[in-house]
Amino acid sequence: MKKRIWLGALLAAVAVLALVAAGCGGSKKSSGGNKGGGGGGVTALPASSCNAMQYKGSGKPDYLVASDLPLIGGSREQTVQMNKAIAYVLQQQSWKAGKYNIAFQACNDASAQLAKWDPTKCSANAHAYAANSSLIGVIGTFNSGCAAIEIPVLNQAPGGGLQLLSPANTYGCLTEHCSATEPSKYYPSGSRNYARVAPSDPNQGAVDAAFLKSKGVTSVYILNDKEAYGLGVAKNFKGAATAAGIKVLGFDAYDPKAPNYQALFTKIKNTNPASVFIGGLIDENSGQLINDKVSVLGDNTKVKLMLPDGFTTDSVFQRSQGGTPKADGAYFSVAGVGIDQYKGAAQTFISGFKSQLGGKPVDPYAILGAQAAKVLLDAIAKSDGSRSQVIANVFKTHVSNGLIGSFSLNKNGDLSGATGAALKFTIYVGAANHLKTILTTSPQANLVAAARKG
Amino acid sequence: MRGYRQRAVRASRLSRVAEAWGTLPERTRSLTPVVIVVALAVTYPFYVDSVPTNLPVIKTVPPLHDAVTILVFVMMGVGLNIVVGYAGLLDLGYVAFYAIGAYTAGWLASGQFEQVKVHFGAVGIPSSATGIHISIWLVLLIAAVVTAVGGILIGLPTLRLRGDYLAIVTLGFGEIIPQFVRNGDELHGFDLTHGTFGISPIDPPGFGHTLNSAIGLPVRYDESFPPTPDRLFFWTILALILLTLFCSMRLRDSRLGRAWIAIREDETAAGAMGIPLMRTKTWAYAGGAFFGGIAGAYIATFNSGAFPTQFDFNISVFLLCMVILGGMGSLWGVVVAGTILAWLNFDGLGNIGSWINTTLLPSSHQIDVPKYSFGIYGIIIVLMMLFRPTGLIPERRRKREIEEATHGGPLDQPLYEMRGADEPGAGERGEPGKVPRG
Amino acid sequence: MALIGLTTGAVYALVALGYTLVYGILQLINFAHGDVFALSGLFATTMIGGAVFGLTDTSTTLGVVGGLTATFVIAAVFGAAVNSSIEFVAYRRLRSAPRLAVLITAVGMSFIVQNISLAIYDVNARSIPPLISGHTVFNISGVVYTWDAFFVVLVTAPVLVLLTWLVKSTRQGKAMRATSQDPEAAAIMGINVNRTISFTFALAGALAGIGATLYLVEFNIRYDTGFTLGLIAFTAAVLGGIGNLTGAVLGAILIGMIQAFNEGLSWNAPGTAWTKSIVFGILIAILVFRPEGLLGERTPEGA
Amino acid sequence: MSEPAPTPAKNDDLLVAMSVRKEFGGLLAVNDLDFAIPQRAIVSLIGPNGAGKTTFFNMLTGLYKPTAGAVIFDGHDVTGKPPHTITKAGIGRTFQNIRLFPQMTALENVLVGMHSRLKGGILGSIFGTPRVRREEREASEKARELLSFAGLRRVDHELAESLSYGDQRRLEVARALATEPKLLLLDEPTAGMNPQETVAFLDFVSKLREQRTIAILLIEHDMKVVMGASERVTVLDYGEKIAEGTPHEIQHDERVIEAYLGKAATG
Repeated sequence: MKKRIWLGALLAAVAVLALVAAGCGGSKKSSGGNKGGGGGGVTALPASSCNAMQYKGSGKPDYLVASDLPLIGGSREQTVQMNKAIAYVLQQQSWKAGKYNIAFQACNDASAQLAKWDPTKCSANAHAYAANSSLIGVIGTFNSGCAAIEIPVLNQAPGGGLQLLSPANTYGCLTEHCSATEPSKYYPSGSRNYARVAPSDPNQGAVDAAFLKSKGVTSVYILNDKEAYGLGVAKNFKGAATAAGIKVLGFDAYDPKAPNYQALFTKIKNTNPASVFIGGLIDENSGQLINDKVSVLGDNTKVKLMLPDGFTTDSVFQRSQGGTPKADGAYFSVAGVGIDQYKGAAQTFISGFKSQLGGKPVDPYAILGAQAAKVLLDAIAKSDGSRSQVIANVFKTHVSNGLIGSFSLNKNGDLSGATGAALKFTIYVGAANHLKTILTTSPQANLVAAARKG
Repeated sequence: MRGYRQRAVRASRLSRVAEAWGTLPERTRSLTPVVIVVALAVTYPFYVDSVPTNLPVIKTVPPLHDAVTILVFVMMGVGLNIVVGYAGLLDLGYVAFYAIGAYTAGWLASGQFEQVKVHFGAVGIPSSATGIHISIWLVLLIAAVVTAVGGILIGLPTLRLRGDYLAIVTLGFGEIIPQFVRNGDELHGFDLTHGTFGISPIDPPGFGHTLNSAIGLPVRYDESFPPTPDRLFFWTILALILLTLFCSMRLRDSRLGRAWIAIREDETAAGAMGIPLMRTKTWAYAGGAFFGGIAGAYIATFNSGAFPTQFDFNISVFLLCMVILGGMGSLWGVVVAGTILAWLNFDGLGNIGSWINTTLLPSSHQIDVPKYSFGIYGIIIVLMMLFRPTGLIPERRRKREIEEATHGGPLDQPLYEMRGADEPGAGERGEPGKVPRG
Repeated sequence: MALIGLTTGAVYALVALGYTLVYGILQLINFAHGDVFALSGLFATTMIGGAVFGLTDTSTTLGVVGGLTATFVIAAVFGAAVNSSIEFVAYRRLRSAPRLAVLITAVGMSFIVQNISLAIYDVNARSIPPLISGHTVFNISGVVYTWDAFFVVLVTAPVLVLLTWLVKSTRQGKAMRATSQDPEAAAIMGINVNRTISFTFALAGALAGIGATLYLVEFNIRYDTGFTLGLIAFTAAVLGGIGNLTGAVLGAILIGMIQAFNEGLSWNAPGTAWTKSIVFGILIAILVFRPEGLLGERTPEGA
Repeated sequence: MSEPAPTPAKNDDLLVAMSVRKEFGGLLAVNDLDFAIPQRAIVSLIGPNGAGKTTFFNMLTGLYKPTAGAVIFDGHDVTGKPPHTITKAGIGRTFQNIRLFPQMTALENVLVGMHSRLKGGILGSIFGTPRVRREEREASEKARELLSFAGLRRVDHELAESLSYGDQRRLEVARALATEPKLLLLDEPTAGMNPQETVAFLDFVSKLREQRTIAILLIEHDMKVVMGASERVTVLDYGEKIAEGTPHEIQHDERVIEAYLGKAATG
């Protein structure tokens, strides 16, 4: 008897569910696409990954542009600013690219479990982008590893592929020839759909090597975290360092989850290096790593420590942020120039954009995000509204006096012929728990070539 | 008054319906809800987009893409239920099976091994592409078999161990395999797993041109646009789940299933009744691994990639939580609990969290609810163990057992006997499985 | 290299003892133990850092000694309180439940404690200023041993001696041993079994608190540090023969050495990326081939 | 015991244990015991608590490995074989403290006992091949017969743990019989039974003896049961055989009386 009641209850529940579903189906027309909030003409991306659609222009949007950035974890401050910068650019253009009305949706590729970008999220997002016919271009990703997953999916997207335009990826092999399969495996259709407005890591490797050389360093021990970015930049640095005449004493991986690295650095100590280079991220146990480096090898003036842009933020000195004050004296590099050194269009942008941030200082990445948005919107404006034409136009980009200076995008989708901030790097030194600018420089062509070879 | 009359009429109608329902044959009655649920599930892709996004608390139902992931995890929960629920073997490293399945798909259906060029039934892959490209349908089967063999290999040395030691050993495997995957890019210079990059892209499923022109099946899932490829992926996983449930049910009611449950109930007695313990337990491992392997391979082709970060210990616990919440050994319980938990994990906590933040909390004190997802699962596990160890939908026998317990059942025996035998000296000194108590 | 191993091993020993004590008395692998360790450690960073004692590397010796001692005591009390609360809230109600249920509960508690750490201290790793000087204790032909590393061993050793004495010679220790042998008989003999078990958990928690503070001298801690560390310590406990105090210490030092040699030697050692695999490989091999551990053959002593 | 059973063709004993010995650490539990069970006999093993009866039982059924000595069953050496092999060879058993599968039904308990006599494989079970289905149907039928033979009616779908104590004992025997044993080992089957239940149980044993070709080894405390049921009695004390003979002989053996009187007070 009891069983029958149960079954009846189940049946009733199912029936109610079905009614609700049917009812909602009926009400769809009247509520008029309540998915996106502002939109109407376009289909929004799923709410599980993406924030609500933004559109403040007149009429209904014709197309959708998305951003794909990690909105959870250590880089959140930067990525939130990037999204605001993109929306600000759209606002300035009245949510238009040429004759098209453009809506914007910010998507997240990080998960709480990993507290940084999550491969499954990247994959899921990419498939959602590919399947959404309103979507005409994506600004992202932030992390090169995530781009490596999304590019091939978008490359095969219906409509001749979907443009992914990154303001931050630096892993060289995404675009440049590295091996028989890289980068070709990212582009199964055979044509390109990925470009970036950030200089790739061979440039950074070259800058770092040249800088260490100028400091009189003769030998280096290189560590990496085995991730796309960390390993990539470490390899690039290795190539450039060798070419610059710095002896590479070792090239090792470190486990970001290891409790300590004392034994590792003891091993390194036996090679008696003049400097150490670490390809990794601040989130990956950097405090312990730097502590152990200093306690075993001595402070950073004695054995120099060179850290690429994965570490370049003031948090690296904060014990409560996973950093350590022992990073004092280390050298840091990052693409671009100090925020106070931007000129021209960028200066105007910064002063305008500041008002959106409620007093917070503008992050250089916001400028890169805005630049990417401008490039993509220009490409859309010149297109017939098809994905393939947007891609073609992106690869024809030539910007003069843009936010990051003047530049073109070459057939690989990389910056070329850049002047101004685009291909500049800044070197900082850790002093009294802050980053202090010591040099703004550009990479040397021969070292960049050597860096590419790894 | 009119309202009352109407209600009375409605009530009488309802009771008549119930009456009519009662006269239906038993088989029809027990099958009807299943049919309805399946029908609702099959048609899900058609109405999912019409569900409003402003429902209270949960906001909306999972979008199709998430629904596929949810079902894959439910499938793994059902697989784990064979090991933990039926046979009573606590496996804290089920994620290892998931990993083996995913990477088998990675190896057999991608350009990972650029040294070779093997094509067999793969759809839409240019014949010039290097690597191994085998039809995904075949890959699913191969992955299942490979994973089952993996389960046997892991099981053979370890299944002699006592329950809590077995748990630790499986946990060990669950930790070693992701590290192996992470570091497997330079095994004597050979790139087996492509390290932290993972293997990507992995070929999509599809039926090829022959079947397409013959009966209209899609050539390649990711090229069918519209309708979205997610629909095809959804129906496929639905079919796989139904198959898994069917197998799991048949196994439970078979000679082997009885042996599993007997081992769970009393291992010593089971052995004395002629059940070969090692072999039977190994089959439980193999069975659980089989479905874990399919699920792993399927999600790999769905995500078009296999990545080392997917195989955290957390996932093993998450799956275990499904089995516990649903009721160990209870198939339907695991399906229901699995669906709820997986939905919470991929969708629900985010939605509920934003609901909490917008309606309950001031903007100055927002909580990132998904961040604490595993704390929430931990609380679920502990609360269930303390207050409802039989789960939400207890297995028939377990439910009876709980009722007995409240009246003081005749046997004051634990639910599970974890030790090999509790008779004096059952595992004597020096024999595996017995550690001197100290 | 051996010295680094000794330092790491000493900390592992304190954690491993916590596992062994609890396992000895309840035959329960307290998965939450590692997380209690992490939470106590994070708590200790609050103690040492700005808010409470405000110790920095420029503090006076007296300040450092006083502050550290106080931190040790407070962290130990904190760890003891957390660990015995876990026992009280979860395990006590499951005294007569099957062991599988208790084990699963332990996994759940582990996640809960970990998320408490996460809620309070967020995802970033924390550390304390270098309070103990990094100067050299001795330097034998290039092998350097620094004070901070020595300090870890210096604290661990007396704690271990004290613990052994406590378990072997005190009334409470005898009650623990009796309970571990046969709880029912112990109860008949007038031993308050629940109190004894609580005491054991408190003792284990105190060890975790001390261990975590020591750990901070050398390493940093984040909310999930406890999980892997706990597993490593558990391996150590199993290696030595679980339930065996001396064995746990020996096993811990051995694991510390293996780890140091694997990571530090330049010959064909697999290196830091494989450490976890090696440790768990050992764990599996021991459980499969010699579940009684290295010292298991001896009559188990202690709790 | 009314009808004389037909004499078995073989004259040699069904089970022979030769100098079987078991040590736990330093403790000698069973000391070089020689023991034999003739075909179709009912034999009892008695002795004070801790005399090594159950230990000996556990060696016969493969739960323990003998430290030394050999066990020959039905012409095969089964020394140290795993329990399921021994069960398959034809030794069934019950346990001193009932060890049913509490959350399985009575019928399922008996079906588990049939495990080694069934063949249904994994694939056959999943696909429900006619052969497996027929086998399952026949097995259920046979299990029902066994249940009613053991005097358990209308309990097929009751959970084992919800049965009365006496019924649980019966079910345990039915389950053991399902393994189709040539030798049935009953470990204190009447422990905890009230006098009526004991009498009923004794009837059951004699019925068993009448209707099946089976030998029985009984461990008992209750002298009445031992003397009433068995043909031969062996007495153990401190792991050694101190007496062997007919019930009548044993009742008058001085060493037995001493062993019981000397220690019986405590246990």
